Amino acid sequence: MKRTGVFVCHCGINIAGTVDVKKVTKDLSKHKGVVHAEDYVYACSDPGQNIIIDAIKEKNLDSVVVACCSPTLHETTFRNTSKSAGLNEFQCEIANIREQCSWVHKDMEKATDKAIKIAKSAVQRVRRNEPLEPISVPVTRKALVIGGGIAGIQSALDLANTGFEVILVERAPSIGGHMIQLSETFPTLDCSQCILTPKMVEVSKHPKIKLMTYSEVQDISGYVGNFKVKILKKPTYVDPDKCTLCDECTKVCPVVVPNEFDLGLTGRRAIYIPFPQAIPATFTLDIKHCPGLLPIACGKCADVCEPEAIDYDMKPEIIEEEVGAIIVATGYDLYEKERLTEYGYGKYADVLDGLQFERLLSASGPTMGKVLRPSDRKEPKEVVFIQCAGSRDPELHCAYCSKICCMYTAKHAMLYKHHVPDGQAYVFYIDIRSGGKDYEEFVQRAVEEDGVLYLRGKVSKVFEDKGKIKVWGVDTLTGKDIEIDADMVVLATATRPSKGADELAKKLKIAMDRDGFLAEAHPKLRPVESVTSGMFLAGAAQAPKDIPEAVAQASGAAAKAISILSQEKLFHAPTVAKVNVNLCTGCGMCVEVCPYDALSLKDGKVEVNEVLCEGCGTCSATCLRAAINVKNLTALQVNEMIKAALGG
Amino acid sequence: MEKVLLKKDFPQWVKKLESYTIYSPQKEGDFWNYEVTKNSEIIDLDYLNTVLSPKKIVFPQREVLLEFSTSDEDELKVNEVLPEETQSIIFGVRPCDAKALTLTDKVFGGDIKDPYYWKRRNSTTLVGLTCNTPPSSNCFCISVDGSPHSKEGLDILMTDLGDKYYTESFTKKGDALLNLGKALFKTPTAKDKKDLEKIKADSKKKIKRQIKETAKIPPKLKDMFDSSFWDEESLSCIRCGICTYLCPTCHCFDMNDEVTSSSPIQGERVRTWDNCQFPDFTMHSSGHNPRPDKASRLRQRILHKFQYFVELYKNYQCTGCGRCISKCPVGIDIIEVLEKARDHGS
Amino acid sequence: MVNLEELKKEAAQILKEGKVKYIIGFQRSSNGLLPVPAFIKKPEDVEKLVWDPACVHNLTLFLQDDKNKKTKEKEPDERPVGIVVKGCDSRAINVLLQEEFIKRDDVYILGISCENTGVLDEKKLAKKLKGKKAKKAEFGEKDDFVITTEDGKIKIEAQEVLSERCLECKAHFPVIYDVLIGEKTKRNVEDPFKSLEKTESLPAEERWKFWKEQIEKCIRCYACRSVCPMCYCDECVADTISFVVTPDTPAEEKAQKIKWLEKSPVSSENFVYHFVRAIHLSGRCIDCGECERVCPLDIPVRFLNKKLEKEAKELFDYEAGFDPDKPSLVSSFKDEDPEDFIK
Amino acid sequence: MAEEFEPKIVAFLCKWCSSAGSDLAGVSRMEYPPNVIPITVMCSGSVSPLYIFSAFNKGADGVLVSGCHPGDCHYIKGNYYARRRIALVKKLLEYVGLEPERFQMSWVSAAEGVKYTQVIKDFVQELKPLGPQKKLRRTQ
Repeated sequence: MKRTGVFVCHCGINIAGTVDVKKVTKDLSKHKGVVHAEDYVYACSDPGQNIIIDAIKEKNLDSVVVACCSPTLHETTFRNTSKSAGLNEFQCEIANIREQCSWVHKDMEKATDKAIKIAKSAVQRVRRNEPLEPISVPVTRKALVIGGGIAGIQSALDLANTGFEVILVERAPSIGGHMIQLSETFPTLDCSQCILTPKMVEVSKHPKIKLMTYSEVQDISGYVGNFKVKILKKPTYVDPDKCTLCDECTKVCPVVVPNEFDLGLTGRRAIYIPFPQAIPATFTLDIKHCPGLLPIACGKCADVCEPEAIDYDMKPEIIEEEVGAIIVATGYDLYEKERLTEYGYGKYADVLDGLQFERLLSASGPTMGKVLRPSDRKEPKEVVFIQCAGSRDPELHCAYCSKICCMYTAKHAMLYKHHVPDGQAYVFYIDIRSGGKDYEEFVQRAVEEDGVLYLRGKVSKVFEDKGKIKVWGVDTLTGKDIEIDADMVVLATATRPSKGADELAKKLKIAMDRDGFLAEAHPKLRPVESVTSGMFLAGAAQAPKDIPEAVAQASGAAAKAISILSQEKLFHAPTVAKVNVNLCTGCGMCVEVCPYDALSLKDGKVEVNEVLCEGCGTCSATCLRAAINVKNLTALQVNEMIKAALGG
Repeated sequence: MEKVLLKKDFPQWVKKLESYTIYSPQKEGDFWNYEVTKNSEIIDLDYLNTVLSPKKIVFPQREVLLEFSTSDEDELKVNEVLPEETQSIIFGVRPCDAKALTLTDKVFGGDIKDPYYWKRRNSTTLVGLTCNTPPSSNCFCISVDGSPHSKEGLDILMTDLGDKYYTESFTKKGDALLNLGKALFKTPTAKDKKDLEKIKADSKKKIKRQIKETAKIPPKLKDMFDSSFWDEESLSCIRCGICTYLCPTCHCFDMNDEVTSSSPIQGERVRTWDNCQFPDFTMHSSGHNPRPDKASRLRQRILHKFQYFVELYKNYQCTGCGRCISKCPVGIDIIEVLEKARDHGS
Repeated sequence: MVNLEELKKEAAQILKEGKVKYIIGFQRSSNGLLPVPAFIKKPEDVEKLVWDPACVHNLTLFLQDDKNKKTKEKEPDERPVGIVVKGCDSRAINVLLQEEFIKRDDVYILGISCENTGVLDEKKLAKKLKGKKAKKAEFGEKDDFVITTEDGKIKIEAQEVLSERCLECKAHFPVIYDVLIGEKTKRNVEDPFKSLEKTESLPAEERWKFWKEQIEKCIRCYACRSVCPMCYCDECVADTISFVVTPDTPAEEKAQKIKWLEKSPVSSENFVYHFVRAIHLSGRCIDCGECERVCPLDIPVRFLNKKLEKEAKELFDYEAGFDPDKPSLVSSFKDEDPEDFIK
Repeated sequence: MAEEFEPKIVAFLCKWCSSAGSDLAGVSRMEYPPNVIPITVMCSGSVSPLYIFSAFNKGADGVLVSGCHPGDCHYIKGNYYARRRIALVKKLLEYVGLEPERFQMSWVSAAEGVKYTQVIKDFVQELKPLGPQKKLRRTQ
């Protein structure tokens, strides 16, 4: 029988106000195996902790229950307290009698009774706890960054500049992400390409960065400190070392397809370079649109390629790498056209999304920086900007706020006015969210200096009429109906997790939130960590965010990754699954359910890879013979806890 | 005391026994079992053998031996729970099952008497019924020193003579029952006696199954402990507990503390039937199991009944009711096993 | 029509060739209608093999004994065991393969098709014969059974005495086999869960009354578990009539044994036992009906398994024993699994 | 007047969502009836059917299993296995005639203190008219 000490915290009146802590202490002191029970006003205070330490030493306690606040708060505190008194830290358990009891009940008698049951249940559990030592694992000192947008670039550079090797994987032919498509950036209006391309070049030249464009992560196994990654390198059919960027190939290529970089506002050939500053600077043959790789099918590009850079026999390659940490920076995509038909998006050529408008504004864009309507290349004189197109609309679209749209719409309207000073910009908005350094001032500038007309309200109808796009709406501040004969409509379309992020999340075994963004481990305290240790999140993959936020999170993620890579060894929670080999029949059902591939069959019995195991216990509920249990929360312990919870 | 009771008067007699708790064979779906009789009219003595023998009434599958609890001052209180002494009658006891109780009597009697068993046993009156025709196709009482009209263990034996029961009482307990229905009982005529003799004689002839030369078996078994015979015979055994739980003579039990509350401690010490066919029956805490497989457990069942018990009590611990044969899921037939053992190696 | 001679020939052949260690089949019992398991080692003994409508047993149960024996032996005979299986039994083999309890090479499957009938229900037959004792049952010419009684032979329509599960059978011929005897006949099962209707349609309180009466009868002889080919656990979690303890088992592990239920055969404890058995057989039970047949107290335990079989089919489109390569019911899920019961 | 029946409920809460959600209810000082004793497990996927049978056997009037919303599981997919397993357990218990209200499952995220409060309130309300659960509890 164990010698358990129970410490009941008053938490001032937070607990003692509704729970009779004296009674809890008295009742627990009579519980089998409890040799010491004491209450104290603030157990987490220094004197409170000293009481625990003294009792452990004096009464020779081998296990401790602290009945106090939620274990998410002080479990570590009290485990360390126990440890400092010579106890194994896993011999300390918390009974949550504050959040789950005193704070939610008023009836003192009933709350006290409940607190007793909660505390007894913790005593029953700790009685069967075994002393555990954290599990240590060596670290592969290399990182993988998935996604070559600004966030991925920043993370990769931070890691590389600290001295760690980085593999940067990007599925498109060039890095740069969406930022490279932008014209100017708020609130400073500096040229997006001008500030991004130096970083892109740095990536391409960095000796510690292995850049893999046109590549995708195919499979991941392993665990924090020791991941094994399989990367699929898709063939570009162009040898970048030989390609001289002479551009002869595109002249003969017979195929024209919409240019992704300009969001379909221009076309490109099947062989192409995404944009002039692309990194790596090389052409890519888009096999999906190429008439065929056989010279009989077409072969024109190879015919004209003097350096013979084009190689139709290039094959997809699978490259295996080992890394210690992973940063996921898969970014965002705009809400699909098909899902936002009410604004004529995808139907009328002059209804554009934000990124298309960025291209129109860009000096390197399809109109060479002139704002012209795609339909007739005339300068639009009346432009309506509609905010929250698809955002903040839980009934029909996305419930969340896409966050960046208020600011970029102000920027769009402002830049439009700079290009077309005699034009009129209208902005329909629900409200303006301009939290951020110099952001509010920026919006004010758009209104005051550039005369952008902000209309608070929703647009009810958008339709084409005699070459104009009619926009009907209501100004909710004046209550007046508004009808605008616009030349162009720009939608601040909702941002969505980038396509394929869900599949990647499944491969990485990291969780997603209900909107499909990657889930952080804790919304406040662990915002750059994923739920899987060793994997970190950066940029808009986690939630919509603007460039400075993405960069900040990217550096944060890099710092987190560095904190792993700089270790000699890593420690892992030892509350992992344990197999009773006598009972195991090797049916493999637990192997199938394990979310972490931590279980495997060997000689007809299951083995636990303790480093991979996160201790979720799904195996134990699946096992028909109770042959597998999570240490310190075994079925036996739960059984005892149920008994205690029911007063038995 | 020997009397005759008209069948039509039988319910009236039962009515006069109201002060007793009365058990009788009752039909539950497709089978019969002894249950408390709620209505004297419905006692039907035209029944096939019950699934469980009346053993379950004097030696229930579960009984509380004592209660325990701790007080606030951590004092342990123990309270013996003896069965209530309710006078009861079991109607329709087959002679084999009655004989079986005389065997369990030996086990629970001896130097130390089991108070729980005897409280029930002494307050129970057994009213038997001659098996005019065998109640089971696997009856073999004759082969184990029994008979379909044996009075062993019975207080009263009734024999169906068509429209009346020939009623013989052998004990004071039996006489008491007859006296309660005094007016209903008549003195048997010479014809009644003659009919009785004929029916009893015929009843023996109707037993179709038998073990030949049973007496040769116990000495033979003595040398068969290490024989591979048991491996062969137990090949199809599935390790269930039917044969022993249904056996009227098996009497092994287990004791467990059933704790209903651990703080403060509260609970009961409970005795339940146990079963030598279950692997944990002989499992040592060390992990060693002297009877590790089904062969050794089948051997135990046979040796206990036909060697050890015979050596101890000069009786077979089997009364030929045939339950284990009829209900074995894989047709293991104790008659066959015994005969094979008898002829083994000769 | 199943030709028994074909079975005997095949059996003799594989024994002669030494392809199998021994053959588990059916043989006539010295007493009673039901044939009993036969373990045939010599080719000349194949004459003992029988096949008739009373071959109710699911012999795959005995693969447990074979496996246990093999694990104990130093140099076990690794040859397969020949085993005679019906359609339902063959699905048990698939589940055992799925759970890696056996390997495909461990068995040489002598599959027999039930064709248009199946096996009989002894109780139904007894009622039909009104007390006459049946000695032997044979397949008749036309979907009927020929029953030999004390008074001679009677023909009975198979449908009248077929066991309930055969009337609801989804695999009346083996789904996995090395040799198939008989034909893969076509047959329509209107409602594979018809027998459940009676209990399912009861109002909740009536249903409770029904089940309480049934489960209360249980004497915990564990015949239902013992006869089940899927209950191959060395130690059952539901209770500990068998402990898997070896001389090397540490004291700590012995102390970890959980008493989920008491040995007392009372309603509450019996329910835990039967619940655990039912839930652990969900997605694994192949409805051979043996548990119900062997119950000495006639508890309709099969219904509990059948109910979950039905739910598995209806909620998750899962059927046990058809595909050994699929993950089992509870070790898999679909994104669209129903959750209307969740708040 | 007889004292009102107070059902005893055991709630298996997953650590990351439902237990955190109940913590949030606490932090927000939401009030709900004290009939539930929470047992925090790592994941709803770790709740064995035995826990549920055992809780009823030991006298629970109601049992709740609560986990993360689909797609939201800290362990990626534990709650999907739970969903399937619990569905089967629920069907079985109802089949033998246990009142469906007695065994419930809910998805409560770490942000859903309000929902947790409501789940408990509703549960207690639904159990009160049923009275004590005697069907499966150990007879004493």
